[in-house]
Amino acid sequence: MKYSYFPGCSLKGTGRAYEESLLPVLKALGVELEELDDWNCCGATAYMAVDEVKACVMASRNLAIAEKAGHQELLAPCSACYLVLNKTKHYLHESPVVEAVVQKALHQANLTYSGNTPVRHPLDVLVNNVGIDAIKKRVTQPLKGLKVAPYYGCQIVRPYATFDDQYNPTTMDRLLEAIGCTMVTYPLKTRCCGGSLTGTLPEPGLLCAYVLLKEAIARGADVIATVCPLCQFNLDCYRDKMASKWGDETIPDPRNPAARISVGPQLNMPVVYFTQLLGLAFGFSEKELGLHRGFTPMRKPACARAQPAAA
Amino acid sequence: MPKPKVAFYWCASCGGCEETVVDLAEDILAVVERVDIVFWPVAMDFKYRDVEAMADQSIFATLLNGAIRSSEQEAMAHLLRRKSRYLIAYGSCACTGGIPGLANQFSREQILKFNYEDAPSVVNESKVRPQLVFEEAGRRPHLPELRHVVRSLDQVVEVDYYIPGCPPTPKITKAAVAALLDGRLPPKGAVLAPDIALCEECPRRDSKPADLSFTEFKRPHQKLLDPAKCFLAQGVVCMGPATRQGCEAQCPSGNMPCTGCFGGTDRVKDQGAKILSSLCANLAPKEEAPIRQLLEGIPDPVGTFYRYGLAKSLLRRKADLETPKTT
Amino acid sequence: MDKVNGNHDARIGFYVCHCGHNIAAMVDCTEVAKYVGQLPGVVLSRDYKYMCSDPGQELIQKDIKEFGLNRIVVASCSPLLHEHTFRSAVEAGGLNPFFFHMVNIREQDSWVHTDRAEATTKAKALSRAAVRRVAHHKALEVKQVPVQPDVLVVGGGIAGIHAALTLAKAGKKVYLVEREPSIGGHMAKFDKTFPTLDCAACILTPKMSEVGAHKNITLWSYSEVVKMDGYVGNFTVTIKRKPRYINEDLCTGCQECIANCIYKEPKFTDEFNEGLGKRKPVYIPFPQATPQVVLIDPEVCLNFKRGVLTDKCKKTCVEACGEKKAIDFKQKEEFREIKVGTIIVATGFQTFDVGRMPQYGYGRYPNVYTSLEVERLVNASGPTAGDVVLRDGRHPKSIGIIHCVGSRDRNTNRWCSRVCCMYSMKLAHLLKEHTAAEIYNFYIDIRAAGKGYEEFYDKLLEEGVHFIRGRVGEVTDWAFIPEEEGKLVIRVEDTLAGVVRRIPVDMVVLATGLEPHADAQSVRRLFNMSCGSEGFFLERHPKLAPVNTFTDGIFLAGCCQSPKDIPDSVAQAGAAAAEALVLIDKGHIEQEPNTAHILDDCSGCKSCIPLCPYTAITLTEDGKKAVINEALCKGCGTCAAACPSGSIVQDLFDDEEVFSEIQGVLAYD
Amino acid sequence: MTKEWSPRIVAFFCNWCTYTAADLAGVSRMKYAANTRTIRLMCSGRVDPQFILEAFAKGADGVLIGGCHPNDCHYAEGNYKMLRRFELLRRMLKDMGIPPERFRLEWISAAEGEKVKSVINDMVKKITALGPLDLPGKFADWDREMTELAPAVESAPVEKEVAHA
Repeated sequence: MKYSYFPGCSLKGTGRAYEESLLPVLKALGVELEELDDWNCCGATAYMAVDEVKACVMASRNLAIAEKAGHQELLAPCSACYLVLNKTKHYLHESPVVEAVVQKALHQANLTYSGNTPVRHPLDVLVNNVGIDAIKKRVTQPLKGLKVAPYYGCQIVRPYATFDDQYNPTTMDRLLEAIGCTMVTYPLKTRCCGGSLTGTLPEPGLLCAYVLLKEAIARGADVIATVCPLCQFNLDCYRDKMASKWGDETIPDPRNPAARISVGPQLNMPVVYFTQLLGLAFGFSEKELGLHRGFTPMRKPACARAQPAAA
Repeated sequence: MPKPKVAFYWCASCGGCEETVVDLAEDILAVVERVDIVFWPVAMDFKYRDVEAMADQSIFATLLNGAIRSSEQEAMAHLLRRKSRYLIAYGSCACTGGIPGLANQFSREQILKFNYEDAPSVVNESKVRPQLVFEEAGRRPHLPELRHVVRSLDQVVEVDYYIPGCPPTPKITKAAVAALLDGRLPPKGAVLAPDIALCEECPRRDSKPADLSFTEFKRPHQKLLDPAKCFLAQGVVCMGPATRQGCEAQCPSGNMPCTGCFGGTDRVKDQGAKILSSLCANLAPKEEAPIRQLLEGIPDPVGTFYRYGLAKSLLRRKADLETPKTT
Repeated sequence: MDKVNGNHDARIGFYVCHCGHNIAAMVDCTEVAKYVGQLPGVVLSRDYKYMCSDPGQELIQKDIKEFGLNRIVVASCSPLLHEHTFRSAVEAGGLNPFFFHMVNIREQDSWVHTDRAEATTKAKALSRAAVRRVAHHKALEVKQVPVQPDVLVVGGGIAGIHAALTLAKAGKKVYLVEREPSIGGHMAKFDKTFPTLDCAACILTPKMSEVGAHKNITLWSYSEVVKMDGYVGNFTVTIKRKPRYINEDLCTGCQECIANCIYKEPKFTDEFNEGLGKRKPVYIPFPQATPQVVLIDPEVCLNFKRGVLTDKCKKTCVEACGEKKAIDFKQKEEFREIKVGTIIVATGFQTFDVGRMPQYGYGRYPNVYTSLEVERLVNASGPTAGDVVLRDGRHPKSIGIIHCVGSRDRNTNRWCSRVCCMYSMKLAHLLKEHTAAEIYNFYIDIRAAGKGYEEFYDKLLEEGVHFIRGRVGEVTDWAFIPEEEGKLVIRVEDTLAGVVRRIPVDMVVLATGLEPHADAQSVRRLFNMSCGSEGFFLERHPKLAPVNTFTDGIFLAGCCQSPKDIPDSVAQAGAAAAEALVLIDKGHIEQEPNTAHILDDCSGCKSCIPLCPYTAITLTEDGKKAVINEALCKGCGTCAAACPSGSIVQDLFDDEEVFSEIQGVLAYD
Repeated sequence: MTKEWSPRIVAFFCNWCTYTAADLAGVSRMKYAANTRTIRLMCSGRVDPQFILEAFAKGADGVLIGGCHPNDCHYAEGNYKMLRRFELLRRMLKDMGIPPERFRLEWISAAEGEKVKSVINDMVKKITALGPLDLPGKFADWDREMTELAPAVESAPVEKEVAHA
């Protein structure tokens, strides 16, 4: 299995832990990646908001390069990249106008794009190409009893539900169950993390992120698993602000419904990439997986330290 | 009273039709007795000018065989039309273009190039082609010009009757001539052969099952043919159902399927379309892929369904060939 | 050797219809009339405002006499609509009705084109073709075929029941076939009916027992139609009777067997109660079931193992049945073949599968219910005897009813199911009555078009039921504020107030829409009908033939044709019955004379014989020629198209008619 | 053809599905190209290949056949019979220089008014791109090579010396 790989800016920056964990995990599963030569911004962030067509041009340059690279499908781990690249494909098929502009622009760069390179998400590839069973086989240290809140974010299922259910995605649940985790019921799987509001309108932005953490606590999760650098960032980086705002709110104690606990102390729950959890189960160290990079670093759970794990 | 004058002429054809006249054997004497053959190049020496000299309409009947594909043949067609009371298209080529009509799948250039340059048996470094006129020892002989399109006789001049067949059988020829001489004439334009398809007189008819559906097509050389069984029942294309009878089923009797030389019935505009319709409707499969696969057994539908009738078919000629410039 | 030669003594009259502006707006009718007027054979050419009107038809009749016309062409709407009208007019004018041809310049010209010049050119071409064609028309005779007086009604819901009773009362023999063990359909599950709130059982069960008792009705429940052959007036239908392991003739409905079943307590999912109740392996779907005959579920009965008889059970039921000997474990499915002249299809609908909208949490949150479940929950004869108790044992203090679940939604079904608004309000009323809970309706629009419907809506507003205009985004159990803890939260944009609301409730009711049965397609094929794009059976004409199908003699009633409320279903059932009666009482049907026949020139090549799906073509005894049995021929013309020697002629569509039409549409002006 | 050329398509529609669908398109006031000339037959099985060749020979730029979907034929199997003819006929037309785009078979059910519209528009688009077929015009061009000879014959042309007659 070989894929073109489009890291996008996040995985080289704030989200490098994602790349650091994704690469070894895929390698361990025999999935080869070939980073796109001379890739550029996917076109997300402000571009889409300012000028969609220009954003499409940016995106399609990457698609064109991928197509030129030949044979392979394009792997885009960052949710924003994944969405913009897919959206561009849709626009190119649906709107002759957009297509004309894009082709013209590409032509200037001696590139062409047929609009056919499939854009894939790691979750999709892991579940539908690698397969749960192959992953189970690779587990050396199952994360028995680790309670995980699966948080998918909005962009990989909206507006296009390409490989999972739009309202109740389950691919990550199935993956993490396969490596021994216990998934808590988490009704906010695809709710907004605050996006870039946290930067522009902190009030509502923070609230979005806080609600997600609070519900994970209420459901008794040990850790939140995410697939998106921005989600991870929003949930991970503002805990102090949240604590000062809502720290003394109380919720029912998940371990004892009769009692109530206050949210503040619980807020420092690790928020990690699902690939990091896979990595742990595959026996990689916290460091190899960039787990130390989180504001709330995650330690390898006791169950996973026991060597070697009984399958 | 003077005997009626009769003429035979030969255009683009193999000569088989002339053979039939000879095949009348002793019967030919009976004919010769009753008529006065005024023009028959294949058998006796005549010159064009002899025909030219004749009075218009002075020939009672001309049996013209062969398709029209050269200026000379065309000219003779007009000439004989003018000189004859009855002009009869004799044989498949004259009736419907015949085998030469298959040339309508190619342009004149393609034909000349192949025949004078590319054909395996040809040695012609200097790529000589026949010229319409050429100088030789002070003489300027003319050669007929090859037309772009092969035509049946009635596409060139008006025809009174049709005697089909490749060649027509002595039987229908005799019957036709007799009918003419005795003045028992059917309406103008009639085909002088029974207007019922061949199957009726085919000895194999009853061996065809009533629920036949095709699962394979084979060409006669690809299979050992049962001498008694309907060819269609053996998966071999037979034009009989779409072909006018009168040949006494000679091919089937010789263990060869009918190839359709007598042409379609009066009720049919396009013999090929009709046999295609009936064969295909009776295929076994229902999905595109298997249907296509089964139909690969008929590699050349045009050559199979229009072997004698292409020139006179609804489409006449391959549509995308370059159109002749007016000469 | 062109075989198509014109008929030179044709005296053709041509009429082009303005159809008010419908045609005239896009086609220059006077221009068309002028053009056709100068075509060979045309004696007279007129344009007229409404050809189908009486004056229009009289005009034709007058002209036939006055100008000695012997062929008529009318260019107007689709022949499927008015061909018959004009043929009758032509006949009334003293001509054979088939010396007529119709040109469709409305549905397939003026209504679908935007360039007047092009539309007019097209109208000319089509008219020119018709004029050429009609010259070849032959005088034909309409064949009359007797109609079998018996009727088959498929589906025993309220529509099927009403149709069957109507026909039975008219003295016709009716076969009523129902797939379920009892007739009654969805209506039997309802508690009350809107807007009058009279109890569904009270108005339905008398009709059900009347069906069971009526001497003219043969009721086959737990049975399915598996095959239909033939044509209007003469259908042959095969019906499969599934084994219920009870001899219907011997069972008295005493239900002793149920009482004495080896299972002391009911423990199997009760379909009739939407899984909210339990039943035994031997059971009767509901107290008023018709026929009053129990049945045994071989999947769970101890005497079977996964449907296969083992004879391992003590058979206490058999003892209980005693002398009646009604229980027959060896019963096999049976096939019955019946002959009927007409068929009424009333196969109903299925409710939308809420699993397709996971955002509403059905199955994930126990206190989310479908409307049909609630019908049983509030029903006095339901599993809880009318006590609205939630799956977690609580009684709801607040209830949210979400409208348009699986209706008016691009992602699921686009159509309005017509009944949900009203039954949601009915349930709101009943729930309030039963629980005194706060009730919220979440709606897109309130559709209360019907007698007394709007008034019912007003009544509910007065009762204090809340109405929030907005499509619900999700039903979730995450609490944003302590007040929401332990509740179901309905998140919705209130489009009147322009705010997003979170409304915590104890119980959610999903007003599921109506959709075609999963097997609608196979039923459609079975009866040779068409389906609309949404999958409901297609009526012949939306306005003028709403209960007819494209297959003569087969009629539609109830929700299989489109979502309907009870009054509409009953009305349509009556209409369908009336349509059937028309055919039966007339005693015969007239067959379009478009059958094929074989000429003497046939060579007996047999190519056509296997082509006929109706085995209408056979070989003469001497095997020399093929012959067509015109009684069996349906007039598709496939054989004519395939006859290699052109020896088969299809009347109304013979070669020279079609050829002249082809030449006509293509001839340059 | 003095005015600007646009394709002329002869359409053979079966009475039960495609013709009804075309009526539906009308009732729904859909708009599509005015290039088709529909001929109504009871079943696509009635479409005699002769009709198709005749249409081309008489000047059609394209021929469209509309029938019921597989398994939906009002006459059980007429549509299959057409499908089988179509497969070979299309190949034969190709051999005769008539490209496949000009000859089309579509399954259109009574409910698919939208499909009538899209199919016709699409076919018009494709055939417009191909340009005219115009067999009648071609026949005339082909036969022009004879025109000047016929009269010539009147004045005995054969006086000139002709090699091997």
